[in-house]
Amino acid sequence: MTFFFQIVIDAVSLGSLYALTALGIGLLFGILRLINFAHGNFITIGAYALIVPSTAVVATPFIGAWAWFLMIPAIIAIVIVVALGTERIAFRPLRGANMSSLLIASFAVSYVLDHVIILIFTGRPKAVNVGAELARHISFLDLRVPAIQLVTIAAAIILLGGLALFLKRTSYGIQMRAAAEDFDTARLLGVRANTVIALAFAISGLLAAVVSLIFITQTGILSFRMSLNLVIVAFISTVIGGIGSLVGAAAGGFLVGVASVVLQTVLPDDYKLTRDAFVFGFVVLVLIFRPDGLIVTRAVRERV
Amino acid sequence: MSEAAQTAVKDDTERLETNAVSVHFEGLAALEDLSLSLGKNEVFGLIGPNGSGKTTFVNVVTGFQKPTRGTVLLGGLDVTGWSAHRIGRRGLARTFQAVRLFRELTVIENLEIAAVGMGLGRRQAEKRAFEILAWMAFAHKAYDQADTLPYGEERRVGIGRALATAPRFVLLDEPAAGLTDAECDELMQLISRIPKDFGCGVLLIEHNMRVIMGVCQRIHVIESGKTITEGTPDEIQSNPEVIRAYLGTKSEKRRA
Amino acid sequence: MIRSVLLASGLAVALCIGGLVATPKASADEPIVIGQALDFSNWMLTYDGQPQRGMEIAVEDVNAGDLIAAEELGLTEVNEAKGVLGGRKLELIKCDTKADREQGAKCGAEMVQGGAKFAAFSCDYDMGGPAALQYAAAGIVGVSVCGSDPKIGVQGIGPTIFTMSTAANAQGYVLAEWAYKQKGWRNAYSLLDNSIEYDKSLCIGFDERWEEMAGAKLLGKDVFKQDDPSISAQITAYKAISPEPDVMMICSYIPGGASALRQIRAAGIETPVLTSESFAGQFWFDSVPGLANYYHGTHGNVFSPENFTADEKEFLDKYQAKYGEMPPSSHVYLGYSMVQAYVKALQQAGTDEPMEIVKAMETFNDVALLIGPTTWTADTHIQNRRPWTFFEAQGDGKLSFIEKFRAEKAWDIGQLKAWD
Amino acid sequence: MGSVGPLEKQLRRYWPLLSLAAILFVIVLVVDATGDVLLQRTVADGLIKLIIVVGIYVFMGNSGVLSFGSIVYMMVGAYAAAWMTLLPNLKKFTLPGLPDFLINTQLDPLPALILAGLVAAVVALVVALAIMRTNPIAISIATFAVLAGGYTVYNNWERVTLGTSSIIGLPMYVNMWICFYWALIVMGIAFFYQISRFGLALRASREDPVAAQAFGINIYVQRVIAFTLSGFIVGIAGVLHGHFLGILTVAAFWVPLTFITLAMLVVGGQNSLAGAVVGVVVITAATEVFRQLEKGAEIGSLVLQFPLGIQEIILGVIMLLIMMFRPAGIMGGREIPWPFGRPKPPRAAVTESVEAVEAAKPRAGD
Repeated sequence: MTFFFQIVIDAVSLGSLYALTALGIGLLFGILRLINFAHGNFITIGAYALIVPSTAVVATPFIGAWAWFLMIPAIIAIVIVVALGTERIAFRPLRGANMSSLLIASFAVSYVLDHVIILIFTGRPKAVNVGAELARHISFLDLRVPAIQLVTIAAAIILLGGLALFLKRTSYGIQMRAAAEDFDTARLLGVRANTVIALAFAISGLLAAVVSLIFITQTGILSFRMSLNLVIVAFISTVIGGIGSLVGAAAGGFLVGVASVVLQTVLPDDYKLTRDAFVFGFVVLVLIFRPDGLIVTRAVRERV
Repeated sequence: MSEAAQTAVKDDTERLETNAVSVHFEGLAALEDLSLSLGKNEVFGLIGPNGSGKTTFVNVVTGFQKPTRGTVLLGGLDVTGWSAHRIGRRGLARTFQAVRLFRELTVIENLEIAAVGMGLGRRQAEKRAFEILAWMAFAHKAYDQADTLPYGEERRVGIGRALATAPRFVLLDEPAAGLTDAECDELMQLISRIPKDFGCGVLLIEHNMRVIMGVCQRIHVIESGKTITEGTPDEIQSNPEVIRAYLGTKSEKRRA
Repeated sequence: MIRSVLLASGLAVALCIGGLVATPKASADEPIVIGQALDFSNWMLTYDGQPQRGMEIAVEDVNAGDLIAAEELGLTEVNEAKGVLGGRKLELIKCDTKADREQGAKCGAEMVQGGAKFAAFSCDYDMGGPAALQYAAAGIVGVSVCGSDPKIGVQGIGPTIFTMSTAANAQGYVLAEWAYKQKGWRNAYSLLDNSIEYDKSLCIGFDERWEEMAGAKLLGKDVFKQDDPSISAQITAYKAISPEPDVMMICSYIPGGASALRQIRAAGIETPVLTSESFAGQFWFDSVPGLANYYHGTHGNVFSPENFTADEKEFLDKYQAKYGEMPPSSHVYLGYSMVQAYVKALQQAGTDEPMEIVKAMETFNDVALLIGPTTWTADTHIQNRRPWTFFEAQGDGKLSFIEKFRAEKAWDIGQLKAWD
Repeated sequence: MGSVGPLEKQLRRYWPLLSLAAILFVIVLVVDATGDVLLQRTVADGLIKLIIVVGIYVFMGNSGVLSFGSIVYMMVGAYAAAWMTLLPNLKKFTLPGLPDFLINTQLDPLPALILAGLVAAVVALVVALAIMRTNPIAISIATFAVLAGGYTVYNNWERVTLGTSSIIGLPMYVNMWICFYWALIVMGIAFFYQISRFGLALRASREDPVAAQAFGINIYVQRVIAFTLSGFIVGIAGVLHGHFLGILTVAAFWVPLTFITLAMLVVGGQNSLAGAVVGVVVITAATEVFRQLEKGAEIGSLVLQFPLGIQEIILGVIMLLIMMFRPAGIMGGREIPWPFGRPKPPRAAVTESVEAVEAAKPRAGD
């Protein structure tokens, strides 16, 4: 029984991490049809901001050495600035371009940011110890759970809840929802595109920063390729959940995370290696039988 | 006279019919028991105020919308619920309100595609496309890209594209919308020649009363998804119900 | 439009001109060229970077008549002549593979074209392979700076291909024997990061040797992937194993390995952990604060100054003088040793003809290079029993030297004979 | 006006293909004349990328549906060819999971290449039959999910692919000229497909799916055809890749290659064959020039040298700039135009057209 609950918590926390990442990607995908591969770089940059820029082999903590109440806002601020910067410099001039141009642009941005990281920090992984207390396990009942897992779940609940409130209650939130469902109509109805899009980038930056901090607390190591896999999974999740649906993106991320942990646990040893093939196979099935994702919005329906 | 027109079979027995077609959206009736029938040698008008269900009817007939009840017969064959491309191949061609040309392709390619869709090879399709362009005096713009054409010419290409399929029936969805009077005249000229030259019945959905009255042999009037009446232009123009429902309130539409 | 075509053709022409490089011709007075088709800028730098620096220092030493261990290697005349084969200088040519296979092949060809008859290629088999195939096709000697896949070499790529490193399976053997004999552990568990071949071979070697030894049991094994953000499911499964294993063998590399270890320790699992060379030193120790019960076997010692041999000390002084820091991993010795081996083979063969060099290298039997005793034979171009250096970390944030240990049983490369 | 001879008509029809072939031929010829082995490798590598990109273009360019997963068919083709060309003895021990008939046969390069392309095509066909019914966005993502799934399977299918290890021992017969011939063949296939009624129908569905359906085009079938053809071409690129490098690793067929090839297509302009070719030429040339600069290039008395690693940054920025200033790519969706004026419709059609206008006039007053 304990084992079972342990697995549930493992699954929920990985699901939460994916959900937070998927939300950041889903937000922009819904509004702009932008598959933002640079989202991974936002996460990476948030993590690298913790150490002093240098090519030295052993990293020296920088922001990572600050007290948490300074460190967290600082990382969030840096990532938001980076996210807004890419929007202003790279994506705004491409407003209205088709999906493949946007994709390639995001690839180019990601490629450039990757190599800026390499140029400053080298391609060598670097260690940084942040939130070691959180990485430790805490016990309750018979369970021993890493505090970071609980933090991840809590962060997901708070951010999802906060975002939901923001989208429901505030005027910007309503505009953003309208834009995610049908951007052209929303513009006709007077939604200010630049503001809404910048805001969406800022929120995705915020989400990336949180993921970055959780990720680095969990792994303690930086590398310029650290978030590629995360972004791929999150992107797929967005699609499973339903394009343009933010709840769907979060739900999709959650589902993939849970599926990964469950498969890792139940598959026989010989098949564990192909765990991801099962996950992706499942994705294809969802796409075939529910091409609009699990939660359908108006955004995907074709109008005659 | 073009070859296509000469070889067209003038078989008057083939008809395009709808029998008691109804479409309900979430309990609301967009169309209610609509029945009409047209032959291959006539231009048949369908009119009605905005929101009267014309677009829904077009979608049903062309296979973009399944009717809740009722059947669509094309040359005696029940095509109800067929997919759009099958109905297209069966001989019902159409134009669109929004024209919907293949914008990055040339005029001739737009027409060729229609012919190719009917199963013709590229060369035959090209030949037919040029015949149609010649028929509508547009061959000089064959190699222009579709999105460079002025609006009136776009509509003309739209009709040419429909005719390139060698259809039994062609459905023209508001072809005169946004045209100048001079362009309307050319259009009427073109439409009225279709049944004779192609042996192809025309179902004309239009707001412009001058066009409708000028080219249709018979006219069917609907309001709120239901039939009001059907008759010749003269009968329609003098029908008090039509005048109340349509002509009276929409008289500003008569741009003549 | 036309502009675009012109632009394209212009670039193409620029490309042609850019590619026109003079081909140097070798003669008796000209330097002997050594090629380096390595990653100088991308993620493989973690492994290629140190051997690359080791080679630089070795080449400088040869040209300055200051080669380490010249006497033991029988190369005093090289130092006297300040060059090889009676005074010919060594010269390095480089090409950045950027951890890209096509670029790797191109770099391999570039080394051949640049006149190298002896050239280094990347650590990893799949990354280094394309360059090595170019060397093999051109019939020049190619040596992997630290590739540990036994298919590098005669059995895989070709008769002129060698590696400086120890076969991954043999590393598994020596780790298993050390854990069994020196630490007295009997119950083991192995955790495999299945994303690269090295780690698979390492764990296969470890598991195989472990289960051969009397009383040793493998209580469980599991897999994870290098870029899994969390291995909590594996940790949960591990905790269910009873009794708790004496040692946990982790076959992975940095960064994923460090991340796994951080999560394992954070979960309160204090089982001794054993790792091999791919954990590449201690630069990542910040990832696992207070790391203890950590045992690491690798090529040599760059971490414990009090245990340096005279040769190691001499080398590290030179390294520090040149680069202003200490090398982060003992892979640096592999690079130096590669040049030592080449120089010895050159002197032995009396020529730089590749096939003669190969023959000379195949006579090496426990030749005391900086990295340790090195043996190559006609059908084994990789080490299968070189002594392994063991370290431990006990919460003090650094690796402390324990001992050098040589496995009793050599891993049998004969399993791969079928490749011929 | 002047009469249009049949030869000119044919030339004009095939001009988009002929002009591209000529450009490539000139490049290959010049590079061959330099005798520079490295440059020839660069060009051969570029030509293999060109085959991939043309393959992706066949589906993506004509259908307008973003294809994320084409590289998986390259992998399938590459491995299929390896199974057919390796020495039977080698296969028996290293790839014991292969069926006996594959272990025991060793084909010549050419039949192996074509068969491997067909294998890739069949896999693409099966995938296409499954996924092409849904909407374009779902299709794009599904293609990617197939890539990710296939990648995982090949990475772990030890007995057949050697898993994460590399297959070696492939005959290395591929050189620049062979790549060039195949590039020509593949461009020809792409071009003839594009002007065929199938290509035309698919392009119509790209422009307006609703209208295309109304004109009898079964978009599903057309997409399946193009995707299968695309799989065949990309599969051939895989075969050439394997036999060019002499070594096969699953890890090569992943996101980085997907991205660079997609980038080449989109930068060149995804809606035309010329775009596909120009994209490859421009990015390959730029990469090579920067690589030379990274090594240090003397321009007069000036020595230009990039710091290590900066070439990627510049390349990324150039790609972004092209996307910004030419969102439809360098070629903007056009083929290389016939340099001697616009095409003219058949004289008969124009004459008839004039007659039709005349005939219409008296009746205009009705």
